[in-house]
Amino acid sequence: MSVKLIVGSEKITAILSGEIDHHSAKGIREKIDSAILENHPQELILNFSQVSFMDSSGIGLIIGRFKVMQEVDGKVTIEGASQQITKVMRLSGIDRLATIKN
Amino acid sequence: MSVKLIVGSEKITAILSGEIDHHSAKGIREKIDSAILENHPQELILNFSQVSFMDSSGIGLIIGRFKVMQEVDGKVTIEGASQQITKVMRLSGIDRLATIKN
Amino acid sequence: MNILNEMKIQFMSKSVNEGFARTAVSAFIAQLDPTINEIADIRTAVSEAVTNCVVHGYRGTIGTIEICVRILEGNEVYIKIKDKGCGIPDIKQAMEPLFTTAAHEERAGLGFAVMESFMDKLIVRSKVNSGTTIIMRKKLTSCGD
Amino acid sequence: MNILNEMKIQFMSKSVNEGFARTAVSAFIAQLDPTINEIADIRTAVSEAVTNCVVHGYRGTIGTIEICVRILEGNEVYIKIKDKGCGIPDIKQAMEPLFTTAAHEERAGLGFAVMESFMDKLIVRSKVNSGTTIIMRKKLTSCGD
Ligand SMILES: Nc1ncnc2c1ncn2[C@@H]1O[C@H](COP(=O)(O)OP(=O)(O)O)[C@@H](O)[C@H]1O
Ligand SMILES: Nc1ncnc2c1ncn2[C@@H]1O[C@H](COP(=O)(O)OP(=O)(O)O)[C@@H](O)[C@H]1O
Repeated sequence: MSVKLIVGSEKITAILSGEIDHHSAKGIREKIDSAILENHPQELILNFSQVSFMDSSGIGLIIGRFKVMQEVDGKVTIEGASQQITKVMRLSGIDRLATIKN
Repeated sequence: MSVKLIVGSEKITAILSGEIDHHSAKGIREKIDSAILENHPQELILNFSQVSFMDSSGIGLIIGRFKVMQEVDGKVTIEGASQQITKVMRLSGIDRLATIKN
Repeated sequence: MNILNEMKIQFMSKSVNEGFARTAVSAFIAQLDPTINEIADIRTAVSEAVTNCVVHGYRGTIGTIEICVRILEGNEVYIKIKDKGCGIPDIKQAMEPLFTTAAHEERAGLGFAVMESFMDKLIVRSKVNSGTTIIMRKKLTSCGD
Repeated sequence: MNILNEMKIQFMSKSVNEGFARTAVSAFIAQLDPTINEIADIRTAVSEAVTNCVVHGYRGTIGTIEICVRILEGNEVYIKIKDKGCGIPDIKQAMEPLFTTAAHEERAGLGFAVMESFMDKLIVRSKVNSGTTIIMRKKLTSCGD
């Protein structure tokens, strides 16, 4: 699992790759949060196009980042989720918190 | 595991793919042998470029085909073996029975 | 129901083993030649159940997690995942979507919801201070050889 | 030697499980971040030992094969593979390269040679009518986290 962060003046794009589970979520969370708190972006884009697996720990991760972004008055956008990941997301009603793009 | 056979007038090329172990060797053996006995080629080319794994069952498979080719006065050529497979082959002294190309 | 093939694994409840567990189960089930979606469903359900043993069952300690996988006649997969951890006091409540006792750790409360929706059958047995056993079944549409 | 992580698997001695066994072992060892060559060496050695249980140990019958894998301090992997099959009457002879009791089935007699050359250490224990246990160790150059 790895996260690559692209930090712009108004948005941060987090390119996630590998498998997102309870084990890997912690490291991802820490990296993204420190970038948010440093840059106060208006938008956090979570790019899942290189994620091969995600379970409900990933939903916790997205909801958690949604809350952090709320604190800095920003929004969350999700892009590039595979069919397996979309299926997990659909169960969670996360589309009410974040914009989901293909 | 699968075998694709290209049957020419004088040679047969067997394009192996997937994992070669004791479990998969039987099916490969049967396919190749029936093509040899039907066509009596002068050369059998075993192409390993799409083989992701091989253990010593694969050595047994090559030696066995060498013996069948001897019966029809033909030879065996090995091509496209990865580093892992080459390492297994090197242990076996199989280079005295077959021509090994890269 | 006839058991055509069976494997069991036991491992320490370390989070690094969550990935091992789902890969081991899917490697065993590969013999049924499942579709990509079927394998993804099973991997995800197994990951949820194993994570629950690590996060909840053995919270703060290291215990042993056991998995048993059976290939049953009729292209059906049986998976049992068991811990000897703290147990669940109210199973009905625990299974409600979004219910979690670990919200502060960013648990979403969706583990059981994923297991239920991705598998055909889910049975949860638990006893406080004794442990939790999850049994899941799924019939595959694919044909093994 | 301190055990940092451990898993055990048991499965039926069906040839279809040979692939499962090597994938399960390599999935567990992945946590050490091994090189591609190290993983390939271990996969191959495990495949040899498991195949021997299927082909020789339980010849013509179905028994249980047990594997135990440990991650030891100092980036070392310990692998034990055990059957309760027919056993080996003469271990020294069995370990000689090219020796096989199943040449007619295209066995090359190189299983032990592969295990010895691909792993750092190989111990073979066997008793006729009681079974065979293989213990292998390999120190990885890579650094896990
Ligand atoms: N193996 C277990 N041992 C103890 N408690 C468990 C176990 N599995 C689940 N639970 C309880 O059930 C609740 C709901 O589980 P779940 O739906 O998987 O959501 P989550 O894991 O996100 O909390 C957990 O928060 C926990 O209290
Ligand atoms: N688990 C086992 N149980 C019984 N006999 C075994 C076992 N493993 C190896 N042997 C014996 O040792 C011989 C040599 O084994 P090996 O070097 O792996 O070559 P091969 O498997 O190709 O025969 C086998 O032919 C068999 O007689």
